Amino acid sequence: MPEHAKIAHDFPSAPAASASAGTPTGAKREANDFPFSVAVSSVYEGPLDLLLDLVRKQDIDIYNIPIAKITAQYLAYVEKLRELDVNVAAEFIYMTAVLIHIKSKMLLPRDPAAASEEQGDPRAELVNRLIEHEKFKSAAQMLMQKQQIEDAVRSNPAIREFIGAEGTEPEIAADVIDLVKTFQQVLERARSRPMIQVDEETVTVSQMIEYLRRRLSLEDRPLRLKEFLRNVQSRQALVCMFLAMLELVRLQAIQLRQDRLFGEILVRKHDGFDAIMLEQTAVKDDWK
Amino acid sequence: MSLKPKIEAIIYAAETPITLDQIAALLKDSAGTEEAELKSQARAAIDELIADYSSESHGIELRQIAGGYRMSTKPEQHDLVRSFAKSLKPPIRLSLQALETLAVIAYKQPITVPEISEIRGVDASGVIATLLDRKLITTSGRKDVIGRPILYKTTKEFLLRFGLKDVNELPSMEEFEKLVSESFQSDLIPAESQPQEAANATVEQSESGQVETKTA
Amino acid sequence: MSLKPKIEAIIYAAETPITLDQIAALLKDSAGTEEAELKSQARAAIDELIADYSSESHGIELRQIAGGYRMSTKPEQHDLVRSFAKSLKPPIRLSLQALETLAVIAYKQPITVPEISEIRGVDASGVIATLLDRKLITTSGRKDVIGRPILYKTTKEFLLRFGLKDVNELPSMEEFEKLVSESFQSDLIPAESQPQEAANATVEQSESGQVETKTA
Repeated sequence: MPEHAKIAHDFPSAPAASASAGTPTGAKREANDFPFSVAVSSVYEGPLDLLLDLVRKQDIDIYNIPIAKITAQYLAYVEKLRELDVNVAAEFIYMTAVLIHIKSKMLLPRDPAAASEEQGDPRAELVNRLIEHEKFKSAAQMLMQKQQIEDAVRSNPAIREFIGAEGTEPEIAADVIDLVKTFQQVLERARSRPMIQVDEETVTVSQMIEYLRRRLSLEDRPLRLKEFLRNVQSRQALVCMFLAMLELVRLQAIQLRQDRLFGEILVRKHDGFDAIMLEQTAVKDDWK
Repeated sequence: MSLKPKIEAIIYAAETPITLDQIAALLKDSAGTEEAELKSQARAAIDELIADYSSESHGIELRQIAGGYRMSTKPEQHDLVRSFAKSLKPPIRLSLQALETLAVIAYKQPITVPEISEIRGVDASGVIATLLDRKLITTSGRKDVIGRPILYKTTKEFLLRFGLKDVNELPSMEEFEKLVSESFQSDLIPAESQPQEAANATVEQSESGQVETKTA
Repeated sequence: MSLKPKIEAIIYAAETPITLDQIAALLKDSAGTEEAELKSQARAAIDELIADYSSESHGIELRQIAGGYRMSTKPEQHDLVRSFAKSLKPPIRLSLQALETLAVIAYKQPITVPEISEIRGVDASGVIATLLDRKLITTSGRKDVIGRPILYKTTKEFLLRFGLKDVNELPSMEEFEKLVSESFQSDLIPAESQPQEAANATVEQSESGQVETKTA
């Protein structure tokens, strides 16, 4: 860590020296002179942040980025990141590809036949993205200031004295997001609801069928068999669950599917699920 | 320098009448003045404020009440303010119960009351009336099963209130799950939003844990 | 007779910012004036009130925010007010990430998550969940492209929390462009030998380029 810090500190003087050297070895050495501490990886929120920082710290003209140099530095950084954490965000890797692509484009000889305007600078798109990103970073700062000012202000409405005490029951103002969230909570609750009474010894096949009906009616997607078995502890309950499944398959209320040997078994509703389940409630004594 | 704006802000912001002593104590930190002196200065400023606001061009006033000072609308304006209070259209305010039921209907429509109760794990019939009353849901025929229970669906009013063009604009469970599962980053400086979570938790607790298979 | 005291009373009493339309509707009953005329009179009165309160002798002010008018303490009195009003709005503390995403949405709304991620260079879905949670953004239909992704926009709560009249009150993007290009320039200037350095950069680039083509 202190070593890296030192390099970073020394760095500003480096570009001039290596630029004047101008030899392949000089360029290489510079790529290795990695200017920033890797330990602060979390500082860079994404590849654009990292690139901007490389540009800034070295006083590079953003409109004329030495792409070979920046690419080398960027690669070195991502390489170190990967040493520390194999799961480097895909975004960083993707940007590597973008940089190398730009670099290779820069190396291609220009087509003398084409008009000069047509051969846009291959860096232009990246530069625009960098500038766009920086613009929104400034905008974020501006928002932060505005928010701080607004936080400092207090409004004390007097209307309460004029509004009747009716509707005092605690209520929630809702929007679409509340709706989704609420529905998700309901589903979550339905799924985690204890499905069998504590007294598992007395569980019957018909109770299991009823549970399956209830559970499947919540879903439009196929479910893993595992999910159903997760909460089944006793041997008797397991047997009942197994028999219930077989019965529902026989009635063609559900379908079971296994894509490969020892693979996950999926349970899904058959077309006639609702109708069949309804009929069965009338005759469910058969299962007892 | 002047105490007037400071005192005005304090009295305005205070929720209950605030006394001269309280005001002086608040001002002590900022000014370096002696306490007795500060108090008399504050009193002078308050008197000035009272006089300012008593002018006919003001609709609010500053008064001494219950041993303290407070701001309020002038009695002359009370009719106006009362009619304003009445004109306020409250935002959609639904109990958690009602919101849950509405969410289930929105996502599973058309749906019957027994089906809703089943998903929610509690009886939903009570809330249905509220939702019908608010014109957020309506009937949609009957389901072709024994007992022919009534089906419910959401209304145009529902779309309007929630700013939706049609029901398909509701985020799907998959979309939403993706959003939530990825929200574990530290976007917020920690230790907030607790109250809401706590509230959810209690509701969940009280409603879950029902004996499910008993009647089967 | 004058509208000023009436409007002052209404704005003082209102819990959320009150719009000119609301004010005009309330005044219609009392005055016999035509609506358009009434509105322009009301606006004039509001402007006068805003000017009155902006004087340094006042510690409170009248502002246009989130599409309406509201009274509040002045930011200058912040420390004083905070020192006693414990029930100030719970501050929302957003990370810079979240603020940046919010900025992108504010300027580009309505916008989809993939579009935001594209601008920011990182996946934005996690932060979106946070912002939705805080009610700073909400859904705004779906975009008519493959996959029909959800569109997002900022809310009234956003305007309130950030003290904005409306989204158009945000400084224009061009201003930031200027700021940014200046900042990059000022980074270059202190070295004094700016032209020379720029020259070096180009030289170096062409050199390294050549070297590489040769060996390739």
